[in-house]
Amino acid sequence: MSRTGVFVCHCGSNIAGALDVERVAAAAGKLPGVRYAASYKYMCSEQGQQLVKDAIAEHELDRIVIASCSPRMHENTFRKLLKDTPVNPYMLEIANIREQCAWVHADREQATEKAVDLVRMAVAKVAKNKPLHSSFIPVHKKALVIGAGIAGIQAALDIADAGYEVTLLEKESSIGGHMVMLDKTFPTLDCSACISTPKMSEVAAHPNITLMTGSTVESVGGYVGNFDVAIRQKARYVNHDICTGCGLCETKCPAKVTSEFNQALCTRTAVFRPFPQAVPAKPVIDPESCRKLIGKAKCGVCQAVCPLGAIDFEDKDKLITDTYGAIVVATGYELVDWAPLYPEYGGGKYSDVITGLQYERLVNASGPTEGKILRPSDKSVPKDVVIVKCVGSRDKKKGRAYCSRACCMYSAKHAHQILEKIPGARVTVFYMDVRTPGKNYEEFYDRAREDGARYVRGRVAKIFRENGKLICRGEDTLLGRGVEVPADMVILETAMTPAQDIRELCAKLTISTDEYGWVQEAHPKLRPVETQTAGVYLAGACQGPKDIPDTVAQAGAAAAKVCILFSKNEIEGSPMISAVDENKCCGCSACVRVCPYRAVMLEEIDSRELSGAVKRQVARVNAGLCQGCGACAASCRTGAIDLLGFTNAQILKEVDALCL
Amino acid sequence: MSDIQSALRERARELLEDGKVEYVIGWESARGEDKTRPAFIRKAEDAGRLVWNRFCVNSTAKYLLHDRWPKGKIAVCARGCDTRAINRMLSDGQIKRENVYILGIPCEGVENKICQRCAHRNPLVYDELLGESVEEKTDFDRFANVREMQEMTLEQRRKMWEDEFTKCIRCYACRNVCPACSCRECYADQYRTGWQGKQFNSVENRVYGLTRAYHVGDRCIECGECERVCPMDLPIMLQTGKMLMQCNELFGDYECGLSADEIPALGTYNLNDADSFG
Amino acid sequence: MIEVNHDCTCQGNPLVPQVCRITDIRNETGDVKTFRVQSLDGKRPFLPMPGQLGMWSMLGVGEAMFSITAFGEDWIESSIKAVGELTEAMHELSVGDFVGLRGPYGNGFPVDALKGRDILFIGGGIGAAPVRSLIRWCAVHREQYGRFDIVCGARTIDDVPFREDFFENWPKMDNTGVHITVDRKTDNWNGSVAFIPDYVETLGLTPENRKVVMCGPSIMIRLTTERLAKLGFARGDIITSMETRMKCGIGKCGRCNIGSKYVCLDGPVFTLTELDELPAE
Amino acid sequence: MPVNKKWMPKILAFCCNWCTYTGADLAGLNRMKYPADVRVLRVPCSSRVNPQFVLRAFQKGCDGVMVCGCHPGDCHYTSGNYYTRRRFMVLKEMLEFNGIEPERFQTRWISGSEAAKFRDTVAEVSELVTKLGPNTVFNERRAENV
Amino acid sequence: MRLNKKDLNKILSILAEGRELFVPGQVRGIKQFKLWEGEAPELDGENTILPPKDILFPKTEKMYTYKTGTEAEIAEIVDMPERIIFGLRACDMRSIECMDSVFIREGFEDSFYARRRAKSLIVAIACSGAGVNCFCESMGLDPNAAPSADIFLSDGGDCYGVEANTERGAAELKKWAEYLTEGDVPKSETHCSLAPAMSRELSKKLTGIFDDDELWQEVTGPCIQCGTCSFVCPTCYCFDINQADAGGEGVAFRCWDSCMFSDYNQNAGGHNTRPTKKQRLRNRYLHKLAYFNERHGMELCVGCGRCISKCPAHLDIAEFIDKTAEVCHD
Repeated sequence: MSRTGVFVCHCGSNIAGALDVERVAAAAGKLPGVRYAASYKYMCSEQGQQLVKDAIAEHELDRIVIASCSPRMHENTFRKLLKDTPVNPYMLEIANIREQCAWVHADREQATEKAVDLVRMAVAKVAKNKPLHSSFIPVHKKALVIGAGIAGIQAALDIADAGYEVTLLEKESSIGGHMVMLDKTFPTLDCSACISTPKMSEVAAHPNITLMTGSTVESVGGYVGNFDVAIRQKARYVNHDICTGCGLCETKCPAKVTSEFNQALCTRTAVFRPFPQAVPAKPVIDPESCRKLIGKAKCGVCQAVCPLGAIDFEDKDKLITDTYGAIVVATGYELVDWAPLYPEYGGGKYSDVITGLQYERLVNASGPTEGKILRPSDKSVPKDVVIVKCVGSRDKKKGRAYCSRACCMYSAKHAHQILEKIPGARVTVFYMDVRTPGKNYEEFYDRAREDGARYVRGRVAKIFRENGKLICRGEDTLLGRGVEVPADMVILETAMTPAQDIRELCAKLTISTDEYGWVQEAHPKLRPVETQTAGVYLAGACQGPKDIPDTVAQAGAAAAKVCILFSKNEIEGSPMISAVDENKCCGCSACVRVCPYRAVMLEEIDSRELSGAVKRQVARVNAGLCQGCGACAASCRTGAIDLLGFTNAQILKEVDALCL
Repeated sequence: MSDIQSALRERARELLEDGKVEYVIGWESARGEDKTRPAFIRKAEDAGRLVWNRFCVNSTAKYLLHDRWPKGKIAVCARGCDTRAINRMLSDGQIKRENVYILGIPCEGVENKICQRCAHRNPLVYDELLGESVEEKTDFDRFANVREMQEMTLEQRRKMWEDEFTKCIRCYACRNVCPACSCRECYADQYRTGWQGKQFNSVENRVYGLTRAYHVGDRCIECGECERVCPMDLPIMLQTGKMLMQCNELFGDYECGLSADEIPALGTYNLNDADSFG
Repeated sequence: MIEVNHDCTCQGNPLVPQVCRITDIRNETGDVKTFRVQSLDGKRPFLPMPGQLGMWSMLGVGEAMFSITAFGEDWIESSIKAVGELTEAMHELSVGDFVGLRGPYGNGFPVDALKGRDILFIGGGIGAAPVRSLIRWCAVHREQYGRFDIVCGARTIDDVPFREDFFENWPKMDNTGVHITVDRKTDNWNGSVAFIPDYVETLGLTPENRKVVMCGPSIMIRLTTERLAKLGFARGDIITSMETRMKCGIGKCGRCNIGSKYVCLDGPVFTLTELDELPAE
Repeated sequence: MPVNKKWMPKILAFCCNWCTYTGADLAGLNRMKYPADVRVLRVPCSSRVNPQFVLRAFQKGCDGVMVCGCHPGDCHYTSGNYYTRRRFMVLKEMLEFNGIEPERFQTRWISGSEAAKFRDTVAEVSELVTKLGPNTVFNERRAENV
Repeated sequence: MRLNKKDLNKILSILAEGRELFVPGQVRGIKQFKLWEGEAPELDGENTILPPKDILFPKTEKMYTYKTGTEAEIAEIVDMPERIIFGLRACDMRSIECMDSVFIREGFEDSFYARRRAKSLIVAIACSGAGVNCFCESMGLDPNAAPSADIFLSDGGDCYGVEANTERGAAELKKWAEYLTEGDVPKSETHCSLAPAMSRELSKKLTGIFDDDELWQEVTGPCIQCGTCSFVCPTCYCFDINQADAGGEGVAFRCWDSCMFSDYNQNAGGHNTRPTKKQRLRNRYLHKLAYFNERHGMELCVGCGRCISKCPAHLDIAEFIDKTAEVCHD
């Protein structure tokens, strides 16, 4: 018979006060297989733990039951205790006779009887425990950061500074994301380029960071510590090793196409750098607009002009595969395409109705208008400007109920900039609410109003052109009457949405998104930068609308998580994972389907059967991915796959013990 | 019936002669002409033993599981229900389609009470169809017996199942004949783990009856073999029928064995499943 | 017919075991333990003939048949290798625990037929246990038998059971050769490293007036028999003890039949000629 | 069972470690009181509970069985309770079909913070099962079976 | 002696005093031996589907209770009520002879069976209607006589011919005295519908064809390895021993087992001596028709035809006998 030791804890008077601990210990003593039963005032104390060690030595115990508080409290304490005794830490069961017995039952007799039952269940279960040993998974100390906006840059820098190799991927031809498009940043109004370009150059120069622009994730396999990632780098048609970035080709290129970076306010050439301070500071050729690549004309001017022959029209996409220990998703946000959603605001036919980002490009010194606020239609200086907030946000009818969080602040910034740069300008802001949750945010909002911005509480119902003016008809809910404000230019603060291809990326990483497409964090409060797939972290606006301070904070947190993972050469996987008995498994893949982590796969094995040696399919558990939920064990009809620590035999014995 | 039989014999002889199949599983007449028995024809000249008449009640599909890794192809004479059984075993990954050569037989129903409730007389999957497809039968309620059982009061049902399970002699014929029961080692044989006691009493029988209903319930192809073979005439199809009816009501119309890559109802989920949990 | 003595049962019912106390447990090898038991009143549960079996019952887990490898004034012993759930559960027992025991069962070795003959004892792994019961019997009646050659084979030297018998007691017996061979060499062994079939051939034993008593895994028996046949041994001179599944132990439950013979009643000891008559299962 | 004591039902509750078990602990921390005839069996996720465990509990003499887990969508393992929902929606019907009073088998979603809901559920189920009386349908305790 | 059929009910109530009387009757559509509750037993028509085996050799028989822990002890379960089996036919009577030979006469005496057998009185009856699958005559039985039964009733139209073959039978007849009248009844002449070519020589030759793989493959092909034939067969006596543990104490019991189950010959350590259905069914047929004969001098098949009517794969031992007889004699 197994040699079990039962220890009943008084927990001061918490347990002893509510039930008869001596009787529980006595009853435990008579159970089959129990060789030693005792009770003590504080089992989790130093003396309590010593009592266990002595009993193990004296009675050659091979398994332990502690009747005390909840296992969620001290299971690890007692497991660590067993580490330096001959008993395996997993030959331990805890009977919860405090939170679920002593504290919740007034009748002392019934509480004692229940405690005896709970101890009997624990003893019956521990009899079937087997020694378990942790499995160790090697960790490749190399991180992959997807998306090189401020979030990706910050995370990559932090990880690289910690001494680990980082590969930073960016879909566009330059890093910087949306932040580098902005002019000033709230609430301190320091210039966006001044705080982001140094970081961008630091990234380009950092020995540990491999920067790959124009690259996306093709496929992700493997598991935490060992992700096998295939990356597709789009053809650049410019050899960046030879090119010095002189820009001669850009001046000669005949093709003109709208510039995505400048929010279609101006055009760019086929061979281009999105903006002057781009990193890497070398141009690429856009295959959809280059006349030679489309095959419309022979062109090739840039190749002829280039002094170093860096142009190469035969360039092909490259597929690079590598193994990474951790992945940080920092794919950022995009602005909603407001035109089809808001026909009442002109649906995009008025060129003077622009988005916040388009305004940022107008007011930016390196923008198409070198910083002068000129309205796109006739390049004149707008005197009357209307700013409309919550365009697409907080509006279930338009499909997004959430608040995009940062627009209240940057609309105040826009108002302040217009009033400062255009003397005598009149700015009207239509708002639902103004949310200023950060440090110095409220003061910034007050300053905007002191500068003369007129805040009207109400939603704009219609924008239409009338004798040269854009009339914004809305309602002033505070005064309770309609209002019409004529404007030369209207700025719509549109909603943030996740990047378009976020759902496929999440599918590749086996992480989930919410109904809008924001990446699902492991736990909103306790694990905001982790996902439910071990080894995949997230930072910045991909997880939900947020402003730059929060984004940078999250980027640092994600980097810290990666560094924790990389601090050890191998990860100790919990041993309470599933295991397959191969001669019982018939390969019906019921378990493969129910596993939330895709940790169980069918594998072909050689097997000796009655009809000789054959190949057959059996389930195989990947120790790295399995989180020990047990869905597979319950789905397996023949009990071939079982969850160690909660095996079928253990639970059956526990159920039987309850009813004796 | 007889032209199908001659076609059957003809094709079986040809297949065996040019060695395309290792053996043909069909029926041959047993003692007395009102009884047939599954036949395993290995030599071409024995093809004459194959018969097809209304006494061919045994399911031929499950014998594929007795030879899971055959050297060559195995030909199977398959009626509608047999092809559903083959689909069942294919979905469960227990046989490979390339190991099976299916001789489809359109069936007007054989001497088996399940045939009044058969909605798939024509084979659903076949390599050859021996005869024109027959008109399907649709004028019946698939769950008539289950609904009628539900009219009874709780007490009546309890008494009825009490008596039925007392009769069961645990011969496991229902398990060994069911195409959905394809485990290498049945849970009932693993008494070391302690799922199922070896005692023969009404409680252990009830545990066996309910557990097996639960194991095959969401994959049952309603071929009626379990009720046909039960020596004690237990209404086993009531249990799996009730499971299927529940799957139908809760998860949308549900029938098994219609394709080779089905996912059982309890092996998957839908975000807006019915939820009467508290 | 089969003479039957079953004095170790509860009031004579052959299927109901008697409670016995474990007085000593010895670790023979990593996975083999020898259990010594005594009935509650301190006496020997039964007097077994060499090669007979006892049905050991671990209450609450199950029953299994093990050969009685030795017996003394007031105890009997069996060696149990941990292969299944029951044997593993028994390996968790400690001195002073209780087990159920009934027996003796089986026909035992033909001690009379072996009288006056030279005997070659071959024990493969745990197969050494039944052979040991015969060797101990022959040691007591040493004068009735000729020369002894004791061969024991195991995976490694650490897997050789009954070490004090093999290394101290039996080499001291007169006219006795003890030969140990292992499958795999380990540094604490510099003797013979060979499989039993090859090793037996090298001993140069002649078949005249010699009987072979061999127990162990069936492949070992098959291969060794071929070699012995090459050396001229008649199949009738080779005696073995069958290792099949036995449930009731009294020839009723039908489980251990080979043809019409029941291993637990007509066996487990058979000569190879007797086995040849049975259908080759 | 001493004859003078009122008969107390034996109820087994399979509780998922991340939500319901935490809720039960929380009920303890807040010193809430509830009847003492429920015994909690901890499982990592409600999807670990095999319907055969419920049958086993009824067979061995439990008078009531509960399966509790996280609310759909909150599962620590993301999709565990979706399987629980399907398995036990069907088992509830099967038990009733086989003549077992449906109130004996309860299923609840109780999150880690719903301590009050745990207490009320236990009280409610305990009262329901006490009204139903001992489980004799399936129970191995009957003389001829043991 | 003679007994008027009208008085049968009175005889039954005499038999049922203080004893358990089993008569053929319907239980939810299955004709089997059931406790007599005053109704008229179904003596005619086909034989019962379940044999009377369950009365002498129950499906689950508790052997002993045990306690583990410090004061471990084992206590045999001994109480056995008096029993009467009424309405047995010749084939079932022969099956009881076979079981007596196994459990009582050969080697150890199985106390459980012996006690039950000693406390059971058997009243056999002449076979009134051979089923479509009956062949007891070709197994050397006379359907119209049961020499080893305590009391034998032969059918004389409106009355039964009553004769006692054993002293216990005679002692019992004394209680029936008031209903018995003098005179005897001619032996009835029922015959079997099947006559497979079973003979003592075939029994000897059967072991000879043990290695004829092709024959065995064909014969055992359709078998689905269930336990139906074993559990409806009156003479299958294989059993398994197991323990129902309830936390440190419990009951050890023996229960029916079938050699057709895959785990029947499963040794510890994974080796199975008869892994394929061919080996298992061959062993079953040969045990019934040859091996048993070598040890007990009679076949272990009484020709009742129950396995033929209930086999899911429609296998037929009578056809097997004919086929092997044909193979053996040439």
